[in-house]
Amino acid sequence: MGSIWEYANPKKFIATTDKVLPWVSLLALVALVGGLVWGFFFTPDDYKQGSTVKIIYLHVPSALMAINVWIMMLVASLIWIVRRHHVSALAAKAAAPIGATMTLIALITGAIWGQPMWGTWWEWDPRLTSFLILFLFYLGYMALWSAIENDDTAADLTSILCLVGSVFALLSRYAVNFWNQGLHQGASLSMDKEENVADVFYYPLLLSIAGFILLFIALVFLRTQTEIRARRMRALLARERMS
Amino acid sequence: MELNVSDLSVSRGGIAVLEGLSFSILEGEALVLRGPNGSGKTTLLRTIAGLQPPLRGTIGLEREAMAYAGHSDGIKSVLTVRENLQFWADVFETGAIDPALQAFDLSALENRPAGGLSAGQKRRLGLARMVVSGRPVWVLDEPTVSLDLASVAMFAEAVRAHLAAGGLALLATHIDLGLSEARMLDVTPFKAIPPEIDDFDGDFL
Amino acid sequence: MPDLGKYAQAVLASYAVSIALIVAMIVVSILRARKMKVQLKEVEGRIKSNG
Amino acid sequence: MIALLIRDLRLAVRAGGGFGLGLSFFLIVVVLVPFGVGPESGLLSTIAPGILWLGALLACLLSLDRILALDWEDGSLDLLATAPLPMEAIVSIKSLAHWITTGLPLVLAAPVLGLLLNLPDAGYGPLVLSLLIGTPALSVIGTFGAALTVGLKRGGLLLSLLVLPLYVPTLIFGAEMARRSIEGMDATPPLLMLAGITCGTIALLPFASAAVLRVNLR
Repeated sequence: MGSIWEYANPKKFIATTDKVLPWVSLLALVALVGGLVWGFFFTPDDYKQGSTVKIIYLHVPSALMAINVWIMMLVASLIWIVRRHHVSALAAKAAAPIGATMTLIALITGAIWGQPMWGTWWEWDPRLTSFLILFLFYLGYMALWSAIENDDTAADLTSILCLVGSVFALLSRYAVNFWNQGLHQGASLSMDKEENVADVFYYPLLLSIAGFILLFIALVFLRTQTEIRARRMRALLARERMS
Repeated sequence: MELNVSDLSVSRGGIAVLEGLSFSILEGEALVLRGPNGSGKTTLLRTIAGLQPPLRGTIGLEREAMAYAGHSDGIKSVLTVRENLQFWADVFETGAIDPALQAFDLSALENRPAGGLSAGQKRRLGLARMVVSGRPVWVLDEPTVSLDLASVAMFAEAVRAHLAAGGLALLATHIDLGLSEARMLDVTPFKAIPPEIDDFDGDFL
Repeated sequence: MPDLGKYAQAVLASYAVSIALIVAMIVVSILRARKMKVQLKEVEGRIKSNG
Repeated sequence: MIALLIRDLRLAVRAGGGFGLGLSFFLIVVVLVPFGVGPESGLLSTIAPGILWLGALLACLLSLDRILALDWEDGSLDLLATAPLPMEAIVSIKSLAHWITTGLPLVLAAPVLGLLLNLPDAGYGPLVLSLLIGTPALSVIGTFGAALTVGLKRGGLLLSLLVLPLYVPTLIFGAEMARRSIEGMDATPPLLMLAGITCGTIALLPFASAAVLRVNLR
């Protein structure tokens, strides 16, 4: 199969992902629909939360993805800085909008879910607020990509921003906890990765998490292909202008 | 002290512009790069001056040996001529600036804010900065643009003095420099051949 | 349809919004992919013909 | 190195706007708050530390793009790049110059403006201290943002979008320190965190800013 760096060649990347994409998308569809339907229709209400517990099948996976997509972008940026593979920089660029949407979903579902308990539509809960900050980082990252014409410079600057941004995102995560600690007791259901729910909720949740992950992989393959083609078109047009 | 460049290729915006360039400049020699606008002269000079990494090939001397002068002279119009020059003298840690001021007869304008200088005077201040930098290799990009004849002659004089003192000069221009004895090098034959369209790898071309 | 009790409105709202965002993301990605494929073919054709 | 600092300070003073810009903006923001929030002094004094910190932060933000943009336009950034100074030093000196021309005056003006918002007496010392420790971090982070957007035409808006999220930890710990001391709580944890952030950014961020500038100079 050769080393993974083989896939850094844009042409080969497109060829391979074209083969894999239909399967991943199908799997994603099955897992996603399966997880949500199972969770929505076939799980009982929580004794304390009532039916709002059904929001868990959207909120937890999207929160999970919001963080992991940024980590993926961080890794892709590091690969770009170290090994200068265009595909990894473009993969990071392709992943950003997906991560931003996931963060948005996590925010909205988190706010709606908390509404009955907190009585307000938005509560400055440390976790929700850190997702809000993460969303701002996504916006900044995407804005920087679109602000720079030259592809190489854009890849360099955005990857450095991603590195610095990650450190500050962690700092903000801690600072927000510190800032709101005294005022408000955390949400009753811990929203972090490890779930402390009964099995009956647990398996549909795993399925929908798998669905979200597969969806992300399919979309990032598709969008990276688009970025590669866009990049190639710009290069061809630049070459045309030069000759 | 000599600068030899071997098989250098430079890129602009990720696309190779010039490739396979090899030349060497001996002590006391000046080399003038000729070529139409956009042929990559500026990119080449910036690469040799160390402002950007070369795509391929080697440059004989380190960045510390180069004094670069681009199109704009980096003159602060609010500061006076003396302050501008003194700043560069302190940065390059070379001695007093008076010899340089005399060499370009700027002593009279010493305390005038640099903003009030004419194009020719500004260019002379830029050249005085090169002298003050004490660097052996002068890398000059279009040095005589917007200069009247007297200033061009004076510029040529300054370059000759620098060469006589054992320095080297690499200039890019497409108008007359008044440096008849300098060697010429036309960059057009070194234009980079655009890579094959189907070769998808590399820079997406 | 399970009995969602008094939180029905909240649960349905969050499902609706999330599914809408996911579908929008997928549709936008697919449209952009198709458009780019076409544009690239057109540019490549033009360059190869008079290249 | 010192020559660059002196030159930048002289430029800021002589070109005007250096000192005055940040200060007047800070004054205006603080004066506007009561118009928006109402003159009721009880309310004002509770939000005073936050408003003062936010005003200082925005005043810093306002003058960020001037740090590198002026040198970029007249070409002296290229010349500095070929000078014996390492790029990291140039960037740090620029942040220091920005802090002296903008950060420091804010720290001095904050107590005076605290009167306008009838900041409780217990708040003055900690507020000044927190600003003194926090504003250098604002300048260093701001220089990183300025380096990112130096080549862009309309970089100003993008600069704030990039820099404001990075300012969140400093703002939280700075304002928290002032607020806790007003409420008589122990203010050392936020103080230590604030100092940690400032030292961390001063030590590490110049490398990122220098790398960004080298990319932009290509």
